[in-house]
Order: sequence, then C-alpha cells, then structure tokens
Amino acid sequence: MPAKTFIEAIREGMADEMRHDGSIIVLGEDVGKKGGVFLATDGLWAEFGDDRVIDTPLTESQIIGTSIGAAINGLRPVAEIQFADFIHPAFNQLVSEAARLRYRSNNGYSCPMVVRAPYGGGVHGALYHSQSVEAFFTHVPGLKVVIPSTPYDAKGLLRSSIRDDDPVLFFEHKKMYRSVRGEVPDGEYAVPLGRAAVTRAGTQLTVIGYGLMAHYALEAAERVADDGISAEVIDLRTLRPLDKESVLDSVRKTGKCLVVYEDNRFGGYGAEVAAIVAEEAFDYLDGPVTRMAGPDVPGVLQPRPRGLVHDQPGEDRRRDPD
Amino acid sequence: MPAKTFIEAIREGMADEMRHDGSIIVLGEDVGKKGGVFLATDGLWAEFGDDRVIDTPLTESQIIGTSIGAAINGLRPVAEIQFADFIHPAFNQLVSEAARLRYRSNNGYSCPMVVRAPYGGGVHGALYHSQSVEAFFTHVPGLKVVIPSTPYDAKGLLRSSIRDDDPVLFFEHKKMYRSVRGEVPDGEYAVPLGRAAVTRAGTQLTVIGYGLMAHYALEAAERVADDGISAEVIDLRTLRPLDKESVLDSVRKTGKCLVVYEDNRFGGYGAEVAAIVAEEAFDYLDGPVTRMAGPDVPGVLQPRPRGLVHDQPGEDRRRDPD
Amino acid sequence: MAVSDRSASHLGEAVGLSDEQLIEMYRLVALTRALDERMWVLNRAGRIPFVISGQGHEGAQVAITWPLRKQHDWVAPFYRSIATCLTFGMSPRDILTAQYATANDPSSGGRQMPGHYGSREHNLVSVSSPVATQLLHAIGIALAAKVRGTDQVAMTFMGEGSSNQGDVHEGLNFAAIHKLPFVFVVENNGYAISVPSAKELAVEDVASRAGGYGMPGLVVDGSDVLECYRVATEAVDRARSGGGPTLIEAKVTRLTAHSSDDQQTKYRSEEELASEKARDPLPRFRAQLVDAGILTDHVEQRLGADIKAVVDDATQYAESQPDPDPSTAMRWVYAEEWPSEAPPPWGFGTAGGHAEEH
Amino acid sequence: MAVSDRSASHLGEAVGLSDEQLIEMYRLVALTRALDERMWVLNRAGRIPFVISGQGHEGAQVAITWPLRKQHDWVAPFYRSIATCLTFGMSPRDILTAQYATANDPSSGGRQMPGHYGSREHNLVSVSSPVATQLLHAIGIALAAKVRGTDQVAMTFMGEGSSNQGDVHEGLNFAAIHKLPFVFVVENNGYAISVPSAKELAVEDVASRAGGYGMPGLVVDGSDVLECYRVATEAVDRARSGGGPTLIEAKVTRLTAHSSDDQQTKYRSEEELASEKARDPLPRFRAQLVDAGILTDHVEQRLGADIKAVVDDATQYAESQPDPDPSTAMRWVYAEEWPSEAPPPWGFGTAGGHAEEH
Ligand SMILES: Cc1ncc(C[n+]2csc(CCOP(=O)(O)OP(=O)(O)O)c2C)c(N)n1
Ligand SMILES: Cc1ncc(C[n+]2csc(CCOP(=O)(O)OP(=O)(O)O)c2C)c(N)n1
Ligand SMILES: [Mg+2]
Ligand SMILES: [Mg+2]
Repeated sequence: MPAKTFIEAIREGMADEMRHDGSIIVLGEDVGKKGGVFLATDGLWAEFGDDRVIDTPLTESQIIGTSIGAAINGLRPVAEIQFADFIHPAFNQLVSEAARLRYRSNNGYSCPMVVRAPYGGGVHGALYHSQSVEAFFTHVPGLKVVIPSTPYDAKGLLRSSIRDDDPVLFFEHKKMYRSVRGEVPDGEYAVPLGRAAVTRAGTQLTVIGYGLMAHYALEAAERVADDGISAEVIDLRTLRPLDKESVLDSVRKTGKCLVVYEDNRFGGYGAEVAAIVAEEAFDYLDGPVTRMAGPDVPGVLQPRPRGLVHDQPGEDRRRDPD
Repeated sequence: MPAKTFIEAIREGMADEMRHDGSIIVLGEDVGKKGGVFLATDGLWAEFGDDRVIDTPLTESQIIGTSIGAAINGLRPVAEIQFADFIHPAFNQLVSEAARLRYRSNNGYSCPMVVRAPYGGGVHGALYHSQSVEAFFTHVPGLKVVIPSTPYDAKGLLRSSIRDDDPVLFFEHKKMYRSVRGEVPDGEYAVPLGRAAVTRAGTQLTVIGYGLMAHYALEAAERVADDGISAEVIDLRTLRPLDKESVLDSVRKTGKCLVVYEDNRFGGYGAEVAAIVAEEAFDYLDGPVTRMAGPDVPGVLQPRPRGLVHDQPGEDRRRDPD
Repeated sequence: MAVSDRSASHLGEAVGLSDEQLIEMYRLVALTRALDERMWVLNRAGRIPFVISGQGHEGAQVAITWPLRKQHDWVAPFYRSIATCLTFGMSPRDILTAQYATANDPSSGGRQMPGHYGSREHNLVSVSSPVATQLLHAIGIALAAKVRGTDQVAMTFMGEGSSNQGDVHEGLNFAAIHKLPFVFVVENNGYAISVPSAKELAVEDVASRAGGYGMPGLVVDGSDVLECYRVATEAVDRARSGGGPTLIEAKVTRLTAHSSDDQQTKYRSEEELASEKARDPLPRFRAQLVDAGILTDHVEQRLGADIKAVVDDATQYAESQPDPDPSTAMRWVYAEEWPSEAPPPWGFGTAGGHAEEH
Repeated sequence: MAVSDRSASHLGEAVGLSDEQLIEMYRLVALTRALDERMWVLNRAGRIPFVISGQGHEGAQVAITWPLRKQHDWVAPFYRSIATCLTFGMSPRDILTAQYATANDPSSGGRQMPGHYGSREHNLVSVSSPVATQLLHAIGIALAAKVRGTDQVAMTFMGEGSSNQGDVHEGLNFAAIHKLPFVFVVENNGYAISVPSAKELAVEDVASRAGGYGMPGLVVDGSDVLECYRVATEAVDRARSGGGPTLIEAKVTRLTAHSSDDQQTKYRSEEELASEKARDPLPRFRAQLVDAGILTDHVEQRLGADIKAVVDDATQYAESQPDPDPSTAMRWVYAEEWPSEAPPPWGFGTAGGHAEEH
C-alpha cells in the first residue's frame, strides 16, 4: 500500500467519492483555484469545475445553510470551514437546522452533508487558530462527529461520512496534515462510523484519545511500557455516536482509565467519556477515571520542556529559526 | 419578607441595579414597551426611558456584539435573548469575543455584561422553545454561567452578575417564572457567584441539580426520605465557576452521587460534574456516580404518568383543556 | 358573465389569468382566512394551545405563491405561511393536524409547536423557529437546482423584522453572485412582535436593500392581490430563465396580535388597529372580483358553503386523529435505515442505526 | 517653499490641512510601508513567524483615521490596520513587539498571533481573528458614546470580503436606526485571500449597500490620500454632529500575498500583479507633495533617515524584549481583582478570583 500524508488521504477521499457520485459538491472559502489554505482540496476544482467546487464568499453561516438546502434538493455537499475556530458563525445553522431537520420533520427530510474543518493546536495558532471545538457538537443530537487520526482512517471515515444520510462534522487535526503518514489502499474501502479502534493492546490501564491525542497516547504507552506498565490505547475515531462498548470492554479488563483530550478540560468531550466509564464500569475500576486535557484558557497551551508554554507563534521561531 | 415570584425577583433585581448605577442599560427584542415576551422587563422602559431600555431589531448577534462594545465604552449592558434557543446566532460573539476579550488583550480590556435568557422545558415549547443551552457555554473559559432556582437567589445572583466585571450568562427557567414563589428581602443583598447551596442536608446520597431540577431533586429527596433514605441536595446556582468544594465535601460524606440535569444527557453539563466527582472523590464512593438527564433527542421529553412523553403543545391541552 | 364561461374577464386578461383561476385564488384567500379564524376559536376553546396567524397576509401569499409549479418548485415558508402552504398543495386537514399535533400531522408528526409547517410531498421545507434560517435553505435548494439543471425555482418568505438577520445578508449575496433561481419574499407588516418598523430598520423599504446585492427589489401593496401576482410572475420567470434572484416586499397588515400569547393593545393604539382594517386584502379582492362580474352571488354562496364544509371537516378530522405514540419520540434523530441505496459491499451501513447512547 | 513655513500650500488649503500635516501624513504612509517591508524581511529571516501586511492600504488608512481625535474617539481595527494603528497613536515598537509576541507587547502581551493589534491606552479595540465581529463592537462603543453623551466617534475597518458577514448587516442596520456616531470603512482590495471580488459579491461597490440601511455610502480611490481624507472628515463630522453613520469604501490594492502563508501567483496573473503596482498610494502621494513643493529633497531625506532609524529601533527593541513568562499564561481569563470599585459591603467580590477548575 502506498504511504500517504494525512491530508493526501483526505484529498483523495474527496476526489474518489466525487468521481463515484456526481451529486457531491465541495464548497468553502478558497477551496477552488487555491485548493484551500491547507491544500486539502487542491486539484478538485481543476478536475470537477466551477459547479462542483465552489469558492464561497467569506460567510460561514451561508456555507452551512446553503449546504443544508443543497442536501434537501439532492446534492451531497462537503463543506469546508477554513479553520474550526470559524465554525461559530454557523453554529445556529448547524445546531438548530442541520441537526434537527430529520427529527422535526418526522423523517420527512434529511440532510446528508459533511462539514470538514481543521482543528487543534501545536501550529502556533494561538487563540483563534488552534481550537478544539468538538465538544460543542458532540453534545447535539442529530449531528455525528468524526475525528480520524491516521491517513487510512481519514480516507475511510470520510467516505463513510459522505455516504451517511445525516450531517457529519469531520474534524482534521491540522498539525497532522503533513506530519502524519500512513498506508492508504488504492481501492474502495470504508471505515464505519461509530467504531473505535484498539490501537494497542494492554492489560493494566486504558488510555482513550482521538485525533492527535491518539498518537500521543500511543507514544506515552510505549514509554511507560519500559517501566513495566501495560497500557491499552483506544482511538475513538467517531465521537458521536460513541463506541461505548469498546471503551467499556477495555476498562472492564484493565480496571483503570485515562481520558486524553486537547480541548479545554472543563466540559470537554472527555468529560462525557469519563462520566460514562465512571458510571458503567464502576465495579471494575480500581482507581479513579482520570482526565488529561488542555487547561481552561482560550487558545492552546502546549507542554514544552520548561513546562506549559503558551502556544503562540513568535516564541518558537525565535528559539529555532527554522 | 415579601413573597415574590421568580420573575418578579428578576425584574426587581434589574430595576434596583439600574437605579443604583446609571451605566446599566437593558437591551433586547421587545424589552421596551411590551416589557419582554415574559414581562421580565415590564416597567423598565417607563421608568428608565429609551436610552437605557432599548428595543433592538430581531438580531441576536447584534444584541451581543453591541453589548460588548457598549461594555468596552463604559456601560454595563444587560442583554435579553428572548429564548435561550435563539442565542445560537450570537454564539460567535459570545464565544470568540465576549469570552476572550480580557484574555486576548492581556487584561487590557474587559467586558462586563450580563446575558439573560429563559431556558428549559415543561411549557410545551417543543424543539425550539424548551432547550437547555448551558453546556455550550459552561465549556468556555472566560464566560461565567449562572442558573438560579429561587426568587431570593435570582435577585441576589443577578445583582452579583451585573456588578461582575466579566460576561455572565444568566439562564432563567421559564417554567419557574410564575410557578415558583419565595421570599425576597427589600434591601440590598447579593448572592455571590461561584457558591453552591446545600438546600437539604442528608447522609446517604448527594443529589446535585440546578434550575428547575434543583426543585425536583428536593421533591425527590423528600419522597425517598419516607423510605428511610437520607439524601443531601445541592443546588449549584453558579455552573461556571463550579463550586467544586461544596460538591466534593458532600460526596465525600455521603459516598453516593446523582447528578440531575434537564439538558440532553450526552455531553451535558452534568457530565463534567460527574467526571469531577468520579475522579476526585473516588476513594469515598461506594457506588457509581449516576446521572439523570434528558434523552438525546432535540427538544424536551417530559416525564408524564404514562412514561416519557414528548413535550409538545397539542397533546396536553386536549387532555386537559385548561 | 357566467363563471363556467372559460373566457377571461377584462380583469383576468390584464394579468393573464382565467376567471376560474381568479376565483380559485379568491377561494384560497377566503379559505385561509376562515381556517385561521377557526384556529383562534379552537385556541380560545382550549382545544389547541397556540396560534400564530396569517390574517392580513393571505392575499400576498396566495398571489405570490401562485406562479410556482407545484411539486416541482420549492418553497421555504415561515410561521405565517398558511395561505402559501395551501396554495402550494397542503390541505386544511394538513394545517389543522399541525395545530393539534396529531400523529399523522404531515409537518412534523406532532413534534413541533403549531405553526411549524412543512411537507416533503409538496416541496415545502420544514419550518423551524429561529427566524430567517430558511432563506439559506431555499438558496441551497436553488443552487442544487442550478447544478443539477432541474429547472426548479426556490422561494422563501419571512417578515421584515426577520430580514435583518445576518443570514439574510449572507444568503442574498450568495444568490446574486450565482444568479440562482430564487425569489425572496418579505411580508412587511410593520411589526416584529411589538417592535415597530422604525426601530427595526431606518429605511422605508426592505426592498431598497436588493440593489446592494445586485438583484431587483420590488415593493408591492400586499392587499392588491393581482399586483402581487404580476410581480411574482415576473420574478419567477426571471429566476427560471437564468435571470437570477429577485426580492419582493409585500406591504401587508397584521390583523391579529403577534400570536395567541401576545396582547397587542399594549403597543398598538385602538386607532391604529382600526385603520389597519382598511388594508385587509380579502374585502378588497372580493370587491374587485365582484366589480368585474366574476364573483357573482351564486359563486360566492357556493364558495362560502364549500369553505365552511372544508374547515369543519378539517377541524373534525384533526380532533379525531390520535396523538403521537410516546414511544416514537426517540425516533428519527438519525436515519434508521439506508434510504438512498443498498449498503455498499464493504458494509458501511452506518445508518443501520447508531443506537443512541443513553 | 520651506516646510518650516507654517503657511499652507494650495494643495493643503484645498483640503484644510497645513503643510506640516501633509508631511506628517506622508511620513505615516512611508513609515508604515517601511515597517511592513521590515516585517517581511524578518519573516524570511526566520525571526517572526507570520506576516499579514497592509501594503497598498496605507494611504487610505492614514487619511481616513486622521480626522479622529486620539485618545478620545475609538477605532476597531483589523489585521491590515498597521497604518491606522500608527496614525491613532501606537508606535512602531508597539507594532513589532506584537510581531515578536513579547511579554510587553501592548496588543496582547504576546498571547495572540502577529497582526492582532489593540491598545487600551489608545482606544484601539483588540483585534480577534473571526472577521467582521469588530463592527458590532465599534457600534456598541458608539451606542455608549450616545447614551453617555461623550461626543465620541467610533470607526471600524475591514476588507470587502469580510463585509459580507452577517454581523455587518445586523450592525449597520442598528447603527442607522439609532443614528450612531459611527463610520464603517471597507478597504476593498478585490480579494478575500484567493477569492476575487466577482465571487465575493455581485455588485461593484460595497458602498452601494449603505442606502439600504439608511446611511450614505461613499466610494473613494484609496490611492488618493487627500480624497480619502476629505471623505473621512465629512463622515466623522457627520457622526459627531448627530447626523448618523457613514459607509466609506476605499478601493485599494493588495500589493503582497494575503499573508506570509499565501502564494498569490496561484490565483493572480503576473500581468495583474504588475498592473496593480500603479495603484500604490505611496508614490502617488509622494508625487503630489513633490509637485506641490511640499516634499522637498531636503524634507524627504530627513524623513527617510528618520523612518529608517525608527524602524531599526523598533526591530532592535522588539528583538531584545523578553518572552512572556509561561506562568502568566493562565492569567486574565477572568478579572483577578475588583477593578471598578471596592467590593461592596455584602462582599460579593466575585472577582476575588474564581480559581479556575483544573
Ligand atoms: C432567531 C430568533 N429570535 C427571536 C425569535 C422570536 N420571534 C418569533 S417571531 C418574532 C418577530 C418576527 O417579526 P417579523 O419578522 O417582522 O415577522 P412577523 O411576525 O411580523 O410576521 C420574534 C422576535 C425567533 N423566532 N427567532
Ligand atoms: C469568520 C472567519 N472566516 C474565515 C477567516 C479566514 N480569513 C482570514 S482573512 C480572510 C480573507 C479576508 O478578506 P477581506 O475581508 O477582503 O480582507 P483582506 O484580507 O482582503 O484585506 C479569511 C477568509 C477568518 N479570519 N474569519
Ligand atoms: Mg413583521
Ligand atoms: Mg479583500
């Protein structure tokens, strides 16, 4: 299998599906000629043209609202929000409209659409280019939320998301776009929504993560293995619906659970996972369900050698000019 | 002390503070002549005039964004969002702007403002007039979130919120406006933000709630008392910052914890409370931290004699014409 | 002139409508009014919990919806769009089952509050409560029509207060850029609940904003049914033929309080309320048709009886339909089967029910 | 004509500016350009991580900001507003410490990305990243000015792409209704990153939208500094005297890529890029002042030396300032003391630190 970067897998996922299904359109800011600010849609406009790859005005609510309408009338829009941080102007359209259309019409209408957005820190984005926004949406009945961590999963989950008949938010960790590589088969394959992956087997502790944190969890597990600690690592992949069974099965086996997320700790997605484990695996726990998460400040603080350092751009560069 | 309804206490709270501090303005849809759709601002326009009680156009993002600016330039706006369900168009202004202004300017700017909004079900509001939206905001560093449950607390917490130098979201359960009465002193008093109230002492179980659920928790505690179960009830009152100490003190004493919230269960505010208790009181727990919450559907389902019944308007009336 | 005579009156000829069509338009206006009045009676009698009314708006709604092709074009209505829904294919039974929130209410199966209409069968997009969101849906529908080449037109309706929402700005801009087959109808009744026009906007006409997006903006007297029809026909033709979107602002009057929860005398004077009656489209349209000899006594009697029967039928029907089964309240948060195709070979039938976590 | 001569040239007289003022305006334009160019050099040299530039916008920014009263009026700037910030009181050191994100950067103390300016001292509202939000803040400031009777004017700036955001619609509407002392400046450079005007809006001028809100909308050539000044003076005067808001659209050119992360040759042709150079305000303003005899060789040399010294100083200063102390990163999520008054007797000093839960 050819090794691809995370972003290549995503780009291919879109292109493959667009070839297969003429009802798929891509829309968003700068997704056309420029191919997106991260180049996730690079080449799509050249291949599929103006009608199917649409550079929208700088208006996120319009991007989502228009996608809803287009989905109602037979298209499968894949919308890009340039940074997850800028999804907030579209919050009403996502939460009040996309999420509820099927329910409120008693299954009369549906809204098959995907919203892709780069999220996450570690790229010196500070307050407005580093947010994790998943918790705002995993709370919303009617939305599905996907966060892949490998190129293989990214392409496979994107395919499932595009073919899903409900709105799916697909968050891509921007630090992973070019730094993470992995094998991606050429043929059609899909990774089902709603299934976590046990990415490392272990017996003494379950570490649950997603996105970039799924990688960090694996790294940490390898490191503590030297100390004789056997950690099982679960990459959730789909946050809503949560694969509760995989999580609970693992914790019932290991008896300990650590939930890792990059977002602000208080009220983040990991709180739900921790609460579920604490309630439903209580009899198996031999220690508290613990969480490791971002501190409760706007923007991202990153662990650095000298301690927590604010993730902002000036700094690093000055220490390390390349 | 005179007994007042919940909404009277809120109205009085605003009027008292406006008399005391000329920099306070009230703005929102229909808050003027009409006095608000629930009459929470009734009489304010007559007393304080056009400049201080402003009927805005039907534009929530403007209401919040304008309030931020007014706060920057010396006013203390108290904005009303007609229903909490309609706060979503203002999500970006609240989360990206109000919450971050102080932090991003390194304490150069602040944003003292209150956003009042009626929330909650039980009034046949169905999908769009019954939501609990607190979890979207309790997750956001920089925002404070208050949900009072008694007229006394409502007035006292509103005063503290108005005088607070940070943005405070103040959610009022609309079913309580006229159905809940209680004593409210005439003089100046305040209830501090960030302090929970133990509203019933008990030894065997801690029940944690807020808003209408704080009442239901009390009722339930009385009921199980007949069965010899001694439940302690905590009314959180302020959701962010959470009074963690009161919660943990109680659970460490009782060894059991039930968190009750009306919002959709998955990812709701109670998940954070449960996660904290499960982690920080683990050694004291002799049973799982459990949650009782709304089901994961849009809108509100209400417990009814025959089971969970969808909270929609037609039904009830037809069974019980008054 | 006999109605059965298919030849058009002068009145009809001038606007390109047959007398039958004029009478059908009139019937829809009068039927909507009767249905709406019935809703208030049912509300006062405690049978239905809430009314939000279209009285005063019906003439504009019928006339502007009329040029659309049923079950081909699309409408994203709002809570006052009863006449629009009836004109576009919904029945009085459909409307009243929504008020009663019965199990078979086609709008939402009893899930929504009254006034939130919608019908997949009739290409009427399901109404939600947050105002103005539907504009973007209609524009997305129009985009899909253009991309797919379906020759469809999408139309949406809202009040002048709602037109100040940010979504409207973003949507009109997008529709104009792509010259979408879209018509935006503002029913300007001078109030957003209690807030009068002067506090909602600093200009007389919402339509004066259209030029700033690059689309025509037309103001029409909403009590002049035939003028509304003329303007709408032009807009729909322009949309369908690739000429792009149009904004139509119909000046209407709100003959009732905002809703059954509102007391409008708190903010509208008795004189104002009395004088607004003169802008009622129903008597004006009636007089026009009577003067033109189209609406004879005979026809009027027939229509009156027919309308009464239909409204009575709808009431009795809705009264007798069962409530939604509480056990269904958890359904359709997500797709429960794979509607568009058989699950593909690799088996990602995600729709095969992601059992919601409880 | 000697510069020290306080008499105005014909050029200055025509617009009501002294020669000293004209030269100071020119100095600000040239200084901003030099500072901006330095930022790119520092970026290429790996000293600062990101540049978002105002090159091509400086003339309009200086001239339009000029009529405001420093430390009295208010500005809500955007990321390209370097010239505006300098004109309104920030120093080159302030700008470069923001690029370097030093501890003493007055914009954010090194918390924000470069380009997010702000200064409480100078009534410059802190810039955030989501575009267009600042418009509502400026309008709120103007509302407070009106309610408090402070005689202040609030001005905000943004690109034409950003002007399509819903917040702009909601804000302009509100400002017009209340006739607020507010000026909205659109710096139209024809692109929103890679998206050209024609895909951003269907009209030539954003200013054509002003009428629909009930405010004047003026288009001005942004490379014509004195015309920008004239138009802005009129708008600020109108705002201050109770005449309500104005929209000014300055047609400018973006002489650089969108930012240091952008490759504009992917979407702009070499010819276009070459021809856009003709719209650079700097040489045009220079020629005007030279022709009028205001900018003599002598003055120009002095300015050049001065500007170089100031830019060098700012660079060295910013280079040498310490990083923010990591331990401060958790501060100022909330107020940490009671800033506005002593805690009241009943002691609700909520600000007495709600220790954040960790
Ligand atoms: C986003 C949002 N905010 C507030 C409301 C509450 N609300 C419902 S109708 C209405 C007034 C609408 O006025 P207008 O658009 O003029 O329509 P009209 O009712 O006059 O026909 C308001 C404020 C809402 N439904 N949605
Ligand atoms: C809400 C939001 N969406 C997207 C972005 C990313 N973004 C930053 S600048 C920009 C283009 C702005 O174009 P314009 O308003 O014309 O200003 P210009 O940069 O051309 O001066 C975009 C899309 C953002 N900052 N905020
Ligand atoms: Mg209206
Ligand atoms: Mg631009």
